[in-house]
Amino acid sequence: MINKVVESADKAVFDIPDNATLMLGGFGLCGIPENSIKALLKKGIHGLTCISNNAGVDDFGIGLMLQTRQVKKMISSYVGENAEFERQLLSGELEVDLIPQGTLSERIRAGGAGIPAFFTPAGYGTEIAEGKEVREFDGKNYLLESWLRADFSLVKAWKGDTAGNLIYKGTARNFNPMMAAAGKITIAEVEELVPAGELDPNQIHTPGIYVQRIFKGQDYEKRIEQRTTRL
Amino acid sequence: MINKVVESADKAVFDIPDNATLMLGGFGLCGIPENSIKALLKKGIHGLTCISNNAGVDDFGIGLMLQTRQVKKMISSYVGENAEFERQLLSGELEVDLIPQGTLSERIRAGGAGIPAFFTPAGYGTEIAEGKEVREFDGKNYLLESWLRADFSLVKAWKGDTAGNLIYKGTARNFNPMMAAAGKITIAEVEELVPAGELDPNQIHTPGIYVQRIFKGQDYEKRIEQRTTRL
Amino acid sequence: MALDKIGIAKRIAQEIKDGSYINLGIGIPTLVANFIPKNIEVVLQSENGLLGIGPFPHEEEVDADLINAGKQTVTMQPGSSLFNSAESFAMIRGGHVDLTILGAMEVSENGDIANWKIPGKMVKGMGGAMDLVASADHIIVAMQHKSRSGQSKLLKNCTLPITGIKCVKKIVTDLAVLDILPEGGFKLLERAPGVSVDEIKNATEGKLIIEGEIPEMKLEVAKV
Amino acid sequence: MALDKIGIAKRIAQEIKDGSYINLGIGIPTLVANFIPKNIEVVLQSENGLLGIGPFPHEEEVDADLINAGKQTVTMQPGSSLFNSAESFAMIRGGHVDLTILGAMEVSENGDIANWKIPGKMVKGMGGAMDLVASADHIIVAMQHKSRSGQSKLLKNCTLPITGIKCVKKIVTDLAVLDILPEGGFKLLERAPGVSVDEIKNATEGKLIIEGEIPEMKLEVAKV
Repeated sequence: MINKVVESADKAVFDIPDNATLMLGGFGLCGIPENSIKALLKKGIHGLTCISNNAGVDDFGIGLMLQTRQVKKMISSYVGENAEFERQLLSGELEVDLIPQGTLSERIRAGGAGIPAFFTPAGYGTEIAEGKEVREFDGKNYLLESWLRADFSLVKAWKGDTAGNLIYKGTARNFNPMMAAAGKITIAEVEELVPAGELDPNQIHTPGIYVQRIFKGQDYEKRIEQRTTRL
Repeated sequence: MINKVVESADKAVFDIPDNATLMLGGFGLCGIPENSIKALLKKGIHGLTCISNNAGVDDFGIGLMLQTRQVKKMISSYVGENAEFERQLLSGELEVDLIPQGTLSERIRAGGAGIPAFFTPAGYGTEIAEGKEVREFDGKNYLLESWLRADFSLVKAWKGDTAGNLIYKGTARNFNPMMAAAGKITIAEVEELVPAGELDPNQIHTPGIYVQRIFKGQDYEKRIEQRTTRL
Repeated sequence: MALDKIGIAKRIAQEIKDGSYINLGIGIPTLVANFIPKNIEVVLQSENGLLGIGPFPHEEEVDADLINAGKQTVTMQPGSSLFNSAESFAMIRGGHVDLTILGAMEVSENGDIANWKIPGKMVKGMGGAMDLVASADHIIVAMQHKSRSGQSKLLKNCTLPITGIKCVKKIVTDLAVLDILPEGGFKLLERAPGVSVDEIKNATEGKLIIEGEIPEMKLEVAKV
Repeated sequence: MALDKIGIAKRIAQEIKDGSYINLGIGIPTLVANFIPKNIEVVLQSENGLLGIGPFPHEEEVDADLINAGKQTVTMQPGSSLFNSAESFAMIRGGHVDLTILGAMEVSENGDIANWKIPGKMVKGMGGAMDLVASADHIIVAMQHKSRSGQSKLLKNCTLPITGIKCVKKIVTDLAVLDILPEGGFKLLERAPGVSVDEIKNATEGKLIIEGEIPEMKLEVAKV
């Protein structure tokens, strides 16, 4: 199998240019590419369009890239757990495109799957339907939505192998598999990196064909937004 | 979790009526619902529309239901490894709708996913494009294709649990997961049936929500069409 | 007396059918899980990719990789399954989830719902709400009957930007249980204990349909 | 002398780039796998749900649950992955497979391909062929230059029902290697050993473009 391993996050993101369109996996702070985000902070590129379900918090996740003003536009379903985000949005420094979560995940899936457009009921009759084609099927109305693709996708998995195969853990899977398929270049960071052949082919969540670079991430913080316990 | 176990194939298919639309998993003879097919033979219902990538061989798989003239129509991507099939087709006893394999699998996926229609490039400019809407995206032409759904889906998995969760093995997965989601009633047969909680939630291929009935299949023959070996 | 949030959650729990798959929104809907009768088995779906949400974890069980749609740490029930976000919404959009319970800021008499945006306030996004309301066969809304300033939230037409149209079938408020009829109108089914029909009338701006005697809710569900 | 099937497969194997993902059709394309140089690593995709097809199994390894798109029993290479048919065609349609090699009954000078149906004969279906030809960025066709009755199969226009339009970029036949130019026309690149340009001219009905000296193919690839 083709070896896709790079040494570090810095080497993985080396060619991401200013004004790139990125996809970043994760739901809230769960399953986000912590190492790649740090490498982008260090690299200091600007004008990024980030497609990600959420925008992190002030001091973690994509929120860090907002602090450094590296993000020009967010495409998300839910944002603003995050004061700096709110400030930039209200001041017009940041563009935001809000998309229903199911439509967002399906548009990304469509991007990876070569489906340029599909019909979905979400948002029919609401303001997000403005300017969109409406069609009725079996007596119900649907909106036509188009695919989303990215120059680079940054995903985070639990285990990965040198051929780029990925296995996620728990609900940290979320948007990562679709984004892996929808990026022209997909960079995967993993907690555990093993030689090709060690993962069970039947348990792979993201086949290696979708991953161009893979590296072992370090110092995962895995911050919890709502630590909720019972006695 | 909700217990979905039924005792036998006969009990699982008890309410499938004449003229039902069925989906049957499998690619060639690999991953086909052997037990459910036998139960349908025994039940003797007729006028069935069968959505399945292939139509079995003369004496195995859906081919058995052709011998007994239970099938009115096949919706498939590749057929005719099968003399009786050919005879019925040429004599007009059997209707056949041939669909590109990727379009077929995506139409079934769309059926389960609540996507009534989507655009795909397959078949543009060919005779299967006749009567279909064509649209250009980024300079390439695509056909609009609609979802497929079934009254009953008959799928075969390797392991399953009492909550209806399924794990497939090898390339026996093929169409089974999409069909499980696209059936109004989905009947799963498995080689090994375990209590809910024994399968790793991270390794489930078909979440139990898609499966209404599950049973432990018996006497799997797993016939091989092209046994090819090396020395 | 008007119900508190717990009361609303308890009343909604009575609507839950054995063997159903349910998506619970954030807020009061999440509380409903606590009042599902012991003899009823349901599976809770979390749109971030989990079927079979269990109780909140004990401190030592907390796993950052296992959260619900409200970003709270959770556990899994035996028989759970994990999947990606596209699969999760395929499940929702495909009509596989039997019941969706969510909060609302306004509901109109034809079943429109507004629960994602207040003009002039920071817009945080619709999350999965638009997908849920456009897809679900059966939606129950948990809400206060009136705003803090005393305005009715059960309206002829929503004044806020809507999340979905003609989708709400049943509403449980602090004052009443109501169905939304296919032809439009809030049909009053039950009153909160001690709340009069007149009180409900005064609190409902949209068309209220009252037929015969309106019984009081029964809330004697064993607390779990 | 015209190439045999092995010869065509050997010549196609020279087109394969290190690190590529390849879908091989049934027939001659399947043979190509045997002639990929040892120093080149590729991953073979099987559209029934496998990335990383290995060699045919030894008798005792045969697994009915592990077959290729030709329904032959196979094995898996280390680093393989298994997936469902929708994912497999998502991979194909999404342009993730770098190279598709397939057979054809006819190819036209503008890159149309016909390989699924002969009027008057039993129609078995297109399988995955229409998806593959409509989606692949790079398609190489392996075919005989002429039919058994001596008719050219490299035509101005296909006479058989087509599988896809304007998709073929390169053809390897028993007589020649040819590119199909974006503006149309078969550009002759190489001759089979001992085959003359005139022989290829006579065997090609479509527009044949011949520029300068046409070299002979080199086929001295180590057999595996």
